[in-house]
Amino acid sequence: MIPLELSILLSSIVFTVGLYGLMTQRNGIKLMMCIELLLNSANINLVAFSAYQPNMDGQVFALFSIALAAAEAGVGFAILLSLYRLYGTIDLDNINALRW
Amino acid sequence: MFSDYAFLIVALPVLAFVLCIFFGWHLPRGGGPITVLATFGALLVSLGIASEIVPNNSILHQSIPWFGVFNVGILVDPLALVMLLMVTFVVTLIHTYALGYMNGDPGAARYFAEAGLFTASMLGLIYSDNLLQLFIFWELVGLCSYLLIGFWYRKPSAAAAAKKAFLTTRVGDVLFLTGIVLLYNNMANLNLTLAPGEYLLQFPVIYAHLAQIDPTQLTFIALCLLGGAVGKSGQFPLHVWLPDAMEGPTTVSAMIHAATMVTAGVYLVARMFPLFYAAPNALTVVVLIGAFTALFAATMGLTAFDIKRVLAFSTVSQLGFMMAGLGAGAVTGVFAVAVAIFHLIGHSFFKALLFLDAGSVIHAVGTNDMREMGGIRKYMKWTSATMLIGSLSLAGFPLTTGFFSKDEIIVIAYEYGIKASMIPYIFLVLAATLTAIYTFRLWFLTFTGEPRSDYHKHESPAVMLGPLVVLAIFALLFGIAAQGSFYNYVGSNFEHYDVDMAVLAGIGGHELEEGGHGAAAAEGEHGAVAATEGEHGAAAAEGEGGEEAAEAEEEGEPFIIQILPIIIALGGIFVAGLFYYWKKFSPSMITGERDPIRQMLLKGYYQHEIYTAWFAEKIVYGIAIFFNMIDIKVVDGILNKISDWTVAFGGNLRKVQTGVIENYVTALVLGVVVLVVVVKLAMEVGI
Amino acid sequence: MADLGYMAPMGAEILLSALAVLILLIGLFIRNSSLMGYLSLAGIVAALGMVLSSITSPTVTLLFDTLSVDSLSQFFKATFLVVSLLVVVASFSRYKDSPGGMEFYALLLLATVGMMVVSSAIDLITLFVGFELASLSTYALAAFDKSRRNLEAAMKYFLFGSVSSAFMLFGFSLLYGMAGTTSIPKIATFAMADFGPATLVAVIFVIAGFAFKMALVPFHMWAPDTYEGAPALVSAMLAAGSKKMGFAAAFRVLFVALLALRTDWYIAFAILAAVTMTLGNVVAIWQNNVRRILAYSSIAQAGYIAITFVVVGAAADLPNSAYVAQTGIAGGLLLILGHALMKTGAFIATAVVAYMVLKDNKEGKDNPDDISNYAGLARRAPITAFCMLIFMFALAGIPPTAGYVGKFVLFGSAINAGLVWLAVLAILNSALSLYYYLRIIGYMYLKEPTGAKIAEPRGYAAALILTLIGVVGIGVFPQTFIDYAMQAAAVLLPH
Amino acid sequence: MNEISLMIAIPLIGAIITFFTRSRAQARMVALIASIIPLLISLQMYMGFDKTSMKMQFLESYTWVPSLGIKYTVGVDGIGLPLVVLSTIVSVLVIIYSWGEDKKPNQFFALLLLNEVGVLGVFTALDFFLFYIFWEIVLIPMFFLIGVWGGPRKDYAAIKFFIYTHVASLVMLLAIFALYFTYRMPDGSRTFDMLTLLAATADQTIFPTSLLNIIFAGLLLGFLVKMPAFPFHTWLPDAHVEAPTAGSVVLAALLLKMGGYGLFRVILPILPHVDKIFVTVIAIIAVISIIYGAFLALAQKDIKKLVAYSSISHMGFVTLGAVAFTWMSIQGAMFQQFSHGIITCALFMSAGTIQHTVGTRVIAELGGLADRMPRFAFLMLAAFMASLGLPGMSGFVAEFLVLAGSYATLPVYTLIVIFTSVAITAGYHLWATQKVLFGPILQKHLDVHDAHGYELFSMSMIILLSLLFGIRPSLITDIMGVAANQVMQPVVTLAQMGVI
Repeated sequence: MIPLELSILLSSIVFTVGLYGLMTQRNGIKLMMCIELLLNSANINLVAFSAYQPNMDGQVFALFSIALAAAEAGVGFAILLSLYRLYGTIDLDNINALRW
Repeated sequence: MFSDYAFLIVALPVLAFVLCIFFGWHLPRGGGPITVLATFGALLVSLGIASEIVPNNSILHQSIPWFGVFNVGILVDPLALVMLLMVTFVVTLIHTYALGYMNGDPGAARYFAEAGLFTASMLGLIYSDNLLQLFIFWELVGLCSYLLIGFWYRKPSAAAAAKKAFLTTRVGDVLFLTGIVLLYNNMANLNLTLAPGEYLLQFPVIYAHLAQIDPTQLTFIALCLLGGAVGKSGQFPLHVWLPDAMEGPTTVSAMIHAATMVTAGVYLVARMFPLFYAAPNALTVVVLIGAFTALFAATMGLTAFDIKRVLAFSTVSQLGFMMAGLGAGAVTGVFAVAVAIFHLIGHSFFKALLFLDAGSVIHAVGTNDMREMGGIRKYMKWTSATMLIGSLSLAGFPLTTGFFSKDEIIVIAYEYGIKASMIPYIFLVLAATLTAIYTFRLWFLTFTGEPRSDYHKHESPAVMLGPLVVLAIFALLFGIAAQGSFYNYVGSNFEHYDVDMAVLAGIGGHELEEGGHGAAAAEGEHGAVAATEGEHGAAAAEGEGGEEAAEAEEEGEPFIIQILPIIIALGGIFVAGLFYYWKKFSPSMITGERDPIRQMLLKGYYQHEIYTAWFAEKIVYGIAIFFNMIDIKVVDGILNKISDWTVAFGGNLRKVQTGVIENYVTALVLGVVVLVVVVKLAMEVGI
Repeated sequence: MADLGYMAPMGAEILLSALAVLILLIGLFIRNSSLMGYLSLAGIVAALGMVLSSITSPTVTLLFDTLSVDSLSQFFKATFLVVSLLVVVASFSRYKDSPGGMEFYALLLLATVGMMVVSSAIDLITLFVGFELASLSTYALAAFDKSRRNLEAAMKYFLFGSVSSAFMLFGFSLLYGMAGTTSIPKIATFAMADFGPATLVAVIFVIAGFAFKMALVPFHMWAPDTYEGAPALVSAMLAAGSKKMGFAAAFRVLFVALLALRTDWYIAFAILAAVTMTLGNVVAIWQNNVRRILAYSSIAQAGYIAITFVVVGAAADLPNSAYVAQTGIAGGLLLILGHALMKTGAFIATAVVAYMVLKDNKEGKDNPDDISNYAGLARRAPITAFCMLIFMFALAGIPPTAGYVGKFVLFGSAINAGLVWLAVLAILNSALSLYYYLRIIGYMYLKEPTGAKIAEPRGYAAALILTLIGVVGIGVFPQTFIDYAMQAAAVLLPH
Repeated sequence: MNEISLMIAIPLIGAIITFFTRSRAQARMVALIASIIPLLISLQMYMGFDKTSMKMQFLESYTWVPSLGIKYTVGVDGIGLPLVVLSTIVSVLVIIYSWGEDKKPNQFFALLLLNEVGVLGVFTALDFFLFYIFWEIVLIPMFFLIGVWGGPRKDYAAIKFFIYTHVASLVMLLAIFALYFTYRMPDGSRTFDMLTLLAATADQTIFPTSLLNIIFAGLLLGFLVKMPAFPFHTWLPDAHVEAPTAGSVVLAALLLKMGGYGLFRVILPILPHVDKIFVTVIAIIAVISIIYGAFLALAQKDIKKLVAYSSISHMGFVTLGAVAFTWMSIQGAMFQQFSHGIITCALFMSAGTIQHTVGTRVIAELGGLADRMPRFAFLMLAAFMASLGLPGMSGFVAEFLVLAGSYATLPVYTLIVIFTSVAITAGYHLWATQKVLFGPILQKHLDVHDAHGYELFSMSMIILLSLLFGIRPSLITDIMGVAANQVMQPVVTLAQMGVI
């Protein structure tokens, strides 16, 4: 089967991509996607590890986190939508009334 | 029975103070009569005590514990007794005079209250039985002088003079306090086992254990105490306050100069004479300071035109005589105390007289400036007559009190000269000459010649003249009447204590003069012998010892030395006459307006410039300002800087919070990375 | 049907979740938010009752050893319940007649449940689930009033939160990979040193996840903005509740699961604590927005509480490690409890002021939380001002208050653990913090009022007074609370 | 609940009641009553006090937080009692003096009472935890007294006062922790009991000198800042200048004494067991404070600031006497605490009266007040004389005892102090009085009236007290003598006293 290293490598790459996106992008949607990347990289890990473990905890955990990720996305988009209603944009750089 | 009421001597005037301060406003003459009566009562009690302790040649000593290791007590020995009598007597007269003098002054009540307190403090000072108590009253005297000199507080000059008096004497008091602290600690280090009722700072205890204290320490102590005395008795260099003290009412000047305040310093030295005697070199300092002051002040007396200032300088000068006399004790032993105190008392009579006279002149003329007086004799017979007596006495005219007392001081100064150095003697002789001159300069300027301004020409009321007459009598006759017995009585003062002057002389390094009174040894023996024989014998023996002493001394000096004082006095008066009576010469012949010496004398040796303008206002105040600057700039400044930095730091730091989400995420990531790295490193180095 | 009696220990959570659903259902028909309010109040009180009744009961684990009901969990649950109780009471005034009332209460309850679950989770999965439950509902709450500020706050909170939970999840996944199990106690039994750097990464990632909730620098960036922007009561919930949830989780994971990796995390926390408390206080000095000040102050407080980790880490090398660690944790718990109360109170007070400013009908032109609005509060709203005064002093650690007791025990244990430098730093910081607390007090008491006296809404006043009683009560009679805290701390120590 | 607890509780209750009173009349009346009762209690304690024993008296002790070894233990001995009496006296007088306060009187008097509570607590608490709580509580009323009723820069002054002293007390708290965690009772438990911990410091095996030095330094800082001693004094002038008269009085008369009390209660028992260098350091600090304070007083333009700095100078005597560590000097230092507590009241009251009758405190703008306000002038003069150490008033006794006692162990320092400070002290006092009271009355002050009756009353009371204790020092020196002995001996714990 696939060696563990590879999957870890994959997950780390995905994670890094996500982070990079988060640090560079300003569009709300893109940010949401980046977050999904992060979560999924973790899921990859879980699943991969659990393949090397006697128990199924990893998969279970992955399932939970996927479900939660969905919920999270829901909430996130809700907020984004109402933001859009008020500001007419989802470019988050312009939304910085709260600072300092 | 009087002895049991000794406390009244202080209590009565204090009572007067309380009554006057609270009710004086509603009483006639500001409640002055109360103070007079109180003082008179004190006089009576003193007389009563005298009648008890003099015959059986005992002393009165009462003491109760105060707090901790200190006590309050009353000690009336010959020294204290004569002082008590003098003060109560003179002050009574002065207060009586004040009844007239202060009549109608809105602050009369305040005056008599403070005067009462003043009297009380002085009396308390005199018969304290321990140094601490003495110091307390000493300070109270200072306070009262402050209040009285500043009596007319609306006058800025008066307020300033009061402050100056207090501060200058305070400088002396610092030394005095140091002396007490030193003495106390030295006594404490002896680990004495004190009998009940005995306390470390009691005079008897001090006398008894002087011999055990390290001589160098003794010298320090003596010098410190001397410092106090110098301050109070207006000796150089702390005499500056005394002339300014004229700002107060004349009666106050009379009290301060004659009876109550300035004598305190001399009294202190006399009281602690055994200590000075045992302390090497201390007495030398005393005699030098005294002699120098005597001359120094006399020179200033020559030029002043303010009648009271002249008298003030003469006071300083006369106090110098007393100090010198005490200092001469280095060779003459206890006898010097008697001599000095005798001059003190004589001086208090004629100086009080002179001031009161001056007062009544000012009262009439309305100015202090002699240049505006002249010819007053015609209008104020009594005043001028009594003033003449006073002046004669001050100038040391033969057979007046002043003659006997001052002459004796000059004589022992001469003896001192034989043994040690002639400087004091020379100074004193010169001073005496000048004294005669300026005294009669004053008298002539004031009472003879033609009026130099138009003043109200009326004699003072009887209530003021009465005291003058009484004082005049004493100024004239006291000396001739009292001298011998006085010397014996006061000279025997320290025989009442467990102190051997011979031993102290050994410590002090004074070679015992053979025979005579020189070394106290002779008298000491007499006293010792006498003590064994009953009281009567004692008195006799002493008397004899005294006479013997007196004769010994008469033989002591060459004829010229003996008659010198007479010559001085007469010569001085004559010179003054030449200038100011017959007008044969005028001062302008000797000196011109811009003669530096004259200027210097007029300026009083630029003391004001040096003490006040330079030292007080430049140096001391300068330091204060400097410290203030330090406090604001450095001590507090550092604090404020720190807080400023913190705030500024925060101000910059908050900018990190940009409000832009990407930056937040970046920060997060950075945080993680930094943590990983730092922790890794930390684990590598192994924290 | 199967006997569910074994679920009794989790009764509180079940009750509340049921209640939340119920409220939503009822809400479809009856749009009366005060009714919801009373319902949830009743529910919370009941739940609180259950929790307190079992606060000293022995440890029970259930649901296949994924949840543990022990004195630690109960302590935290009590704290959370008290907070939401206060918030609910306060929201009587806030959401009296707003249509969306029931969602507010429902979300509030769910958030509470989430926190409670976290506090008793002994399995990474349950922990993560609870964590997310709490987060999600608070995301929604933060946006609740849908004003611009709300939404911005919520957005930042949401993004930052998801990122850090992603970090946490990633960390968890690594832990699972190394230990082969998600059960916290079991993880402890595996030696993990041999995975080298991965271990450190895992630990730091996990910490990052928790630190986000605890708002430790630099994971705090969201906190000021969110506390300032979200509705006041929600900010109270966040500062007092979900922040503490972070600690609950961290305590479990670090002290139980990763104690072996002590060296990895306690250095990290030493740095975090020092930086956090300093930055929080220094920056707070500059703020003019009271809620922002409170935000930074609670960041600083988080820094103090974080000392607990350092103490426990450092203690292990000491002879009397158990005692030191226990007092350390107990101190942390006390400060958590105290801070929860103080902050809730403080934020409720800001809510009152906001209400007041609204009444001044300035059309919300100026920012209601601006410190200038607090001028003369002592005259305009005496109760609020007085309570705020006490909270400020409590936050500054002036005796005799909850804040003082907490700091007292915690800093004491720090000294005891030989962390003098940290204690000194903490103490200097709390001195520094005085500056901005006094500033607020100064505005309330030393300045002249700008408007008329107002009638303080009952709900707010009630909540404030309750909080006040709590804060002072703990200060004056600390004994019982200390006992509970010590007991709770004992749970975490290896037996 | 015996005397002490009552004495602490009554002002507290009084404060609460006062706070809710509606009118000034009610407020001040309640306050007066609530402060007079403690006065009576304290006097009755003074009467009932066994002047010969070193035991803690009127002791009461309840367990409070057993798990931390915290107890509510209060009691007085010769160290505490005089200060307790002082506090109650001053509190009453200050309330009488402020009789005319018309700005938020209810809060004002409530705060004064609260202050009394804290101070009394500090002087009687025998448990470090309790001690610290009272120590901190005192800050709060003073903060408000300055902040609400203060002068133009009140905010700055109040915050500076609070933070500065708070930092110091926090450092002290750390030191207390160190004591607490280092010492274990025989049964292994820990305790905050003051005497027990202090007694333990004598044990080298428990407290090695190296550790004890640090602890000592911490405690010392806490107390020196409160004293205040150079260079930690800068909070004082600001606080005084801005504070209302009553605030200044309480601050100078009572709060500073907390520092001195700390010296006697905590510092001196440890002093023999730490490095001798500390003695030198403290002595130097004391000497500098005395001289520096005196000079600064001389430099001030504002009479209240002058008085403030004079406090620094006078409190220096306390430090000096304490560190000289001879029976007499310690006794003197204690007496100085008491005497300065009394006298400084009159000084600040004078400054306050000038402030609100004439309207300025700048010495240069004052003059000839004696002309318009003779009674006040008399009292003010008396107060200043007392303050410059005039014999016959309490100040002199104290300073003499300190100097005479200190010379034995610290001759050089003592001489320095005598030579520099005594004259300067007299200098600024006289200078101030002369400028303010004497000379011609200034035109702009022609219409000033004499001070109010209540002000004159409280001032004259103070003068009388100062005279009383100047003439009969034995009233309290007996107690202090015993206390001084007690301070110089190893600490006796309550258990060893057999009172618990």
